[in-house]
Amino acid sequence: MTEPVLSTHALTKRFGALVANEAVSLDLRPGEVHALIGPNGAGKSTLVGQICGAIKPDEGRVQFLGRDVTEQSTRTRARSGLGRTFQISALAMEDSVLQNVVLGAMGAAGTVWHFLRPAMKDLTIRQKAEQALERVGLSDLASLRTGEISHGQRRRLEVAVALTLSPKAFVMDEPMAGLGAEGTRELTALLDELRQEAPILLVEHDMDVVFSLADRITVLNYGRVIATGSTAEIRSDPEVRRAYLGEES
Amino acid sequence: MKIAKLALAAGLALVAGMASAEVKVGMITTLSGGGAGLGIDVRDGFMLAVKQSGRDDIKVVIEDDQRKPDIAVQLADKMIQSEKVDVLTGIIWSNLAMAVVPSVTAQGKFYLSPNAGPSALAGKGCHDNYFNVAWQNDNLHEAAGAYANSAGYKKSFLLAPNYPAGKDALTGYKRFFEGELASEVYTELGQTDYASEIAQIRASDADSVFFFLPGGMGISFLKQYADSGVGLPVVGPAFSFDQGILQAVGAAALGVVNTSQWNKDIDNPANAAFVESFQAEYGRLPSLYASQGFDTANLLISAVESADVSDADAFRAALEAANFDSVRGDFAFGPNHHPIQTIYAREVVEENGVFTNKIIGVALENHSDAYAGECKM
Amino acid sequence: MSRESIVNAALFALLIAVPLGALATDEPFIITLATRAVILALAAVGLNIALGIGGLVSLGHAAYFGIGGYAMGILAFHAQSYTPLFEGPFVIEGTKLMPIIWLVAICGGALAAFVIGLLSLRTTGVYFIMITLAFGQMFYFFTISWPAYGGEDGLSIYVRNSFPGLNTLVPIQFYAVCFVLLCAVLWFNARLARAPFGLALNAARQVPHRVEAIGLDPVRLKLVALVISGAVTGLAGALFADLNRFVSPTMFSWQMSGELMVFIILGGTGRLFGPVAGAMLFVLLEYLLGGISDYWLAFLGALLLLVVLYGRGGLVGIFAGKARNHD
Amino acid sequence: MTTVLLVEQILNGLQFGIMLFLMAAGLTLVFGVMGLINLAHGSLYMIGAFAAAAVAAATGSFVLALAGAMAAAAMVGALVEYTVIRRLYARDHLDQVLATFALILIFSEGTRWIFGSFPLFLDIPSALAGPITLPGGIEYPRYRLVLIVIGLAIAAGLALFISRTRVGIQIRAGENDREMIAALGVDISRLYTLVFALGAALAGLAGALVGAIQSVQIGMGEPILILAFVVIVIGGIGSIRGALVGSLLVGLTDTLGGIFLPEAFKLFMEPAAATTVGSSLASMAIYILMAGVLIWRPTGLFGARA
Repeated sequence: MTEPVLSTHALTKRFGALVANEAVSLDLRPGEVHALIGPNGAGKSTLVGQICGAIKPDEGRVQFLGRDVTEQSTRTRARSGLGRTFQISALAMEDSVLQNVVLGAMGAAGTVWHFLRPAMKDLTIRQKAEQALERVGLSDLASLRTGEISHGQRRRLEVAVALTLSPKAFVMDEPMAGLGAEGTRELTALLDELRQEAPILLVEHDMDVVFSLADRITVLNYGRVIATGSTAEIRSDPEVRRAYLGEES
Repeated sequence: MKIAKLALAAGLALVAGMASAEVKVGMITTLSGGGAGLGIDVRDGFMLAVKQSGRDDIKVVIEDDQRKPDIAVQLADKMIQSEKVDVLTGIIWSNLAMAVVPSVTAQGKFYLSPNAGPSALAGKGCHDNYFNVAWQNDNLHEAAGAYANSAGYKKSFLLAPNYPAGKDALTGYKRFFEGELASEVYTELGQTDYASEIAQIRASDADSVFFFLPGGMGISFLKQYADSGVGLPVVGPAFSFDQGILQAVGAAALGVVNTSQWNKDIDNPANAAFVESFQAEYGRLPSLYASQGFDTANLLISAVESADVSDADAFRAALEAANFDSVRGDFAFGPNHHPIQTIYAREVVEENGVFTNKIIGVALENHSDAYAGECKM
Repeated sequence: MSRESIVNAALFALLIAVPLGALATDEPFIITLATRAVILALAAVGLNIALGIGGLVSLGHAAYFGIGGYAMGILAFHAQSYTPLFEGPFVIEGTKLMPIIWLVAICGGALAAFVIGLLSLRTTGVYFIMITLAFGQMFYFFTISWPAYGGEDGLSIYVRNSFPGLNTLVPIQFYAVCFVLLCAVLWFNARLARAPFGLALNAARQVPHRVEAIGLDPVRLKLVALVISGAVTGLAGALFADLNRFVSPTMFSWQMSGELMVFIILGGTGRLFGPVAGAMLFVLLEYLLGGISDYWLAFLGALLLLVVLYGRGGLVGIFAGKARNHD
Repeated sequence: MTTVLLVEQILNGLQFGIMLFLMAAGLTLVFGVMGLINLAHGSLYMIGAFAAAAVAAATGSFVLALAGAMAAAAMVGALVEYTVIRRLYARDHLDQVLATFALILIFSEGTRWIFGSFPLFLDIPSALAGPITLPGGIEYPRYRLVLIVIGLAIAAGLALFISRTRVGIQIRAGENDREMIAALGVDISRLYTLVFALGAALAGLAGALVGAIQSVQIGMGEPILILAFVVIVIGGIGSIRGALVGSLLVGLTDTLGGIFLPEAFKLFMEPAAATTVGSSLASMAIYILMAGVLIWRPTGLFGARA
């Protein structure tokens, strides 16, 4: 078995009396899409927060690229190659589409402390940014204001920004949220390609997407992992059917 | 509106006549915000004198400094550069005077101070074009110290805001007071609650309280002090007992002794006429500030009568002569162009339901100031 | 050329034409007024770097303005009284040279902004507004009650400080100095907004968590913005003190901080020339309304209210239309 | 320093704090429910004091003066809410700060236009004048004791109002979730006007109560406004409990700092220098307190959100 790129070990997080995550362990292996599913309030977002460094766990560890990153900040994790997308698009809406990816590329290259040289004239950065746009098929919209493009296009822009980091792993929080059938199909195809570049930890509600993309699935309920396994195993898991799939579909 | 009208009245009446050597006066004073009452009084007193003189060769431009030093400086620049005034006057506050006066006099203009008299301008920083018609800042405090001696006080509790004029006040009082000091307390500028200081007064073994708290601070202190039942005799300079604010203090001020170079019952014809005509013109009793504005204008008029303002030396000599009937009686300038005058002790009384002051004695006779010796002009 | 560039060019032309016209018609006071507008604009441009790009609503910018003022006041005071500023193992003398005073003012403003920012940027939103206000008030009360440099009376400097090769006492020459500095800072501001730093700062205002997710520290970006902003406002403070030849604690008052914000809003938030237009309009109104009524501040208040409620783009917005995406 | 003096000073600090609370309560309510920073709150305090002085002069009754102050402030508050403030709820803090800054200018000059430039007279009712002797031989002004009692009663009343009444429940709901109260069928704009008027009435009452022992003048609201902001920021914006704790902290720090700091510096400095340093520091004390609290807890002592 290959070494996992990203793993959590018995992560526990409580908010007062509420246990948001209890002893959650999972791992992300090279080349795979690992889907994280569970009903609303199951603790998925809390888990993503802890993996990316926005939330500090009460107990347990996070490992990334063989190192313990539990104490590291979001920024350090990002710089070592953890690319994330947000459930609600986190883009600079006043800026252009290209500026958003340029920003990502600058962050990755660490060239932000320049005060006089125009950002858009740094060719290396710009090239990288344009490549990322190309990958998600947004090249034509580069000069538009982010606030003016469609929701589906913004979801892809989110992915493009994460791509500029040349990530070693993606953490995507509901990338399909709010997308129509067409948008979902396009983005699914994109993610399918991206897994070659870096494995994806995918939080998703859309079961069709999950079952078509995922190599493995982890099911969270009331903050605990109730099942982990291949899509086939999950489909047939009685506890999952009872606790989750039965209600949802 | 009112300023414009008044200026116009003064201007129009005067422009009509022959314009031999017109004197243009720039008045920078506080007409808006919290301290507007003082500036309005100075302006009204000044304009009354100009009007009574009937002269058509004195033109007055009035501007509001909002009690902000930078605005005052800007207005002074405007008056000198754009209005081309010959004489400036009107500033109420020492810090504004410090900002404006040195550069005005350095540019060869005359400045007549109707209120502020910071020590720097009376001593080392004196200037032959600067005339103070009110008092050097320490004067009334010195008189309060002298009065405290004569009243037999042996131990005083001193109270003033923590800013330069407050420190000067206590210095002035101590310069003349011969007794001991129970304590010197500096309060915050603009402080409105004096419970803590009053508690300290109560706990001390003082037999008298001297305080300098101008404007609203004094009103607050007196009301709270009267209510506290401490009851030690209080002395202070006239600023907290002026006609304008006395009604707001009310009975709490009754019987308090304060020092002033002017009061409406000073017995001389000029004063009687001033008090009567001021009431007739504006429908209120004149204040200390109004009297200072009135005197300032009359000093100016006396100089205009005997010299041409374009001849600076002659005009200066005419000002130095101070050949006018001051409402405060005898008035002369010392070597540093600050007044030599008598300062009275007044007591707050109630007359026909109106709170006002009555002279009870002389605190300092023909008093000059402590800085005259440092002045080299 | 966009409409905003045309408006900017018009404002720029006004800043050149008005003082030259005043010079031609021998109205030196107009030049003084213009100088005041330019200096206040400079201070507001400083605030706009933090507020416009970084979204930092600092209600304590009077602190940096005042520090610049006192840098000028203290240095010039020691120079004019021939007393050393510091005696010890080495002696520091006062100076009347503008470039040195500016340097001290810039460093003072930057240093204060660094310390205040380090502490204040732990908070956000209203708390940030209020903690910056608190720091401004600390300086205000400190200068009032500290007797060494005049306390509330402030410090008067009798002769304006000098700049090599110029006679700064001539209004138009001093104006030129201030104008050139304003242009330099505006140029810097324009470059900054397009530079990587400006792009990142702008994003840190809009989506701080995104900025963090690409490996940048939004707080550090904002801190640097505040330091630059404090430095510029400090420089403006030194010039303002030189214009008045006077410095006092009122430069530290919270109303001063409020006025700097008023300039930005009057002129138009997020516009390069917004603070310039705002300061020009404010000085003009102060001058015109002040002569009309004792109660002119009420009219100013009403006008300001109208601009905030209905004229969202401010003066520049009225003429230039909706803000355009920069670049 | 004697115990008597110390107790008296602590009472003074309490009384000052309680008055601050009356100001801070309204500010914090308005912020908590509507998310509005209202710099013009100090103007309502001033309006209360001026109204009280006018009513007292006309009727001679202090109780009527207080009622008049509350009514006038509440009315002006409701009017301003209706005409101006409600347009600001959806705006960012910057717009709110500026618009209410503009309101200060309008109110100050407007009041000066109506009442003139000189301070007005407002006195303590004779029944409450003079000092009273407390156990332990402490002489303390009766009126100030009454202020403490009134302030505490209002704090208690406010707590009851918010926890027990229908409107109070709506207010709490509004603090937590604006959409929820809309869903409950509450007329939000009426609720907002009511909350604003309530805050204004409290400020007006504070102005009248304090006006009796201070100077009723233009601009009297601004120093206390800044202090009230310090209070609610220390307490945590939106929290009534925080406002009470913050008020008392600020009141005590200000009163006791002014006395003890100069004394403390005298222990290791010469007296004149100690007085200077001590009183400089004392005037900055509450701001240092506030900065300290915020650095330690960035959303104040009882604050939930930024």
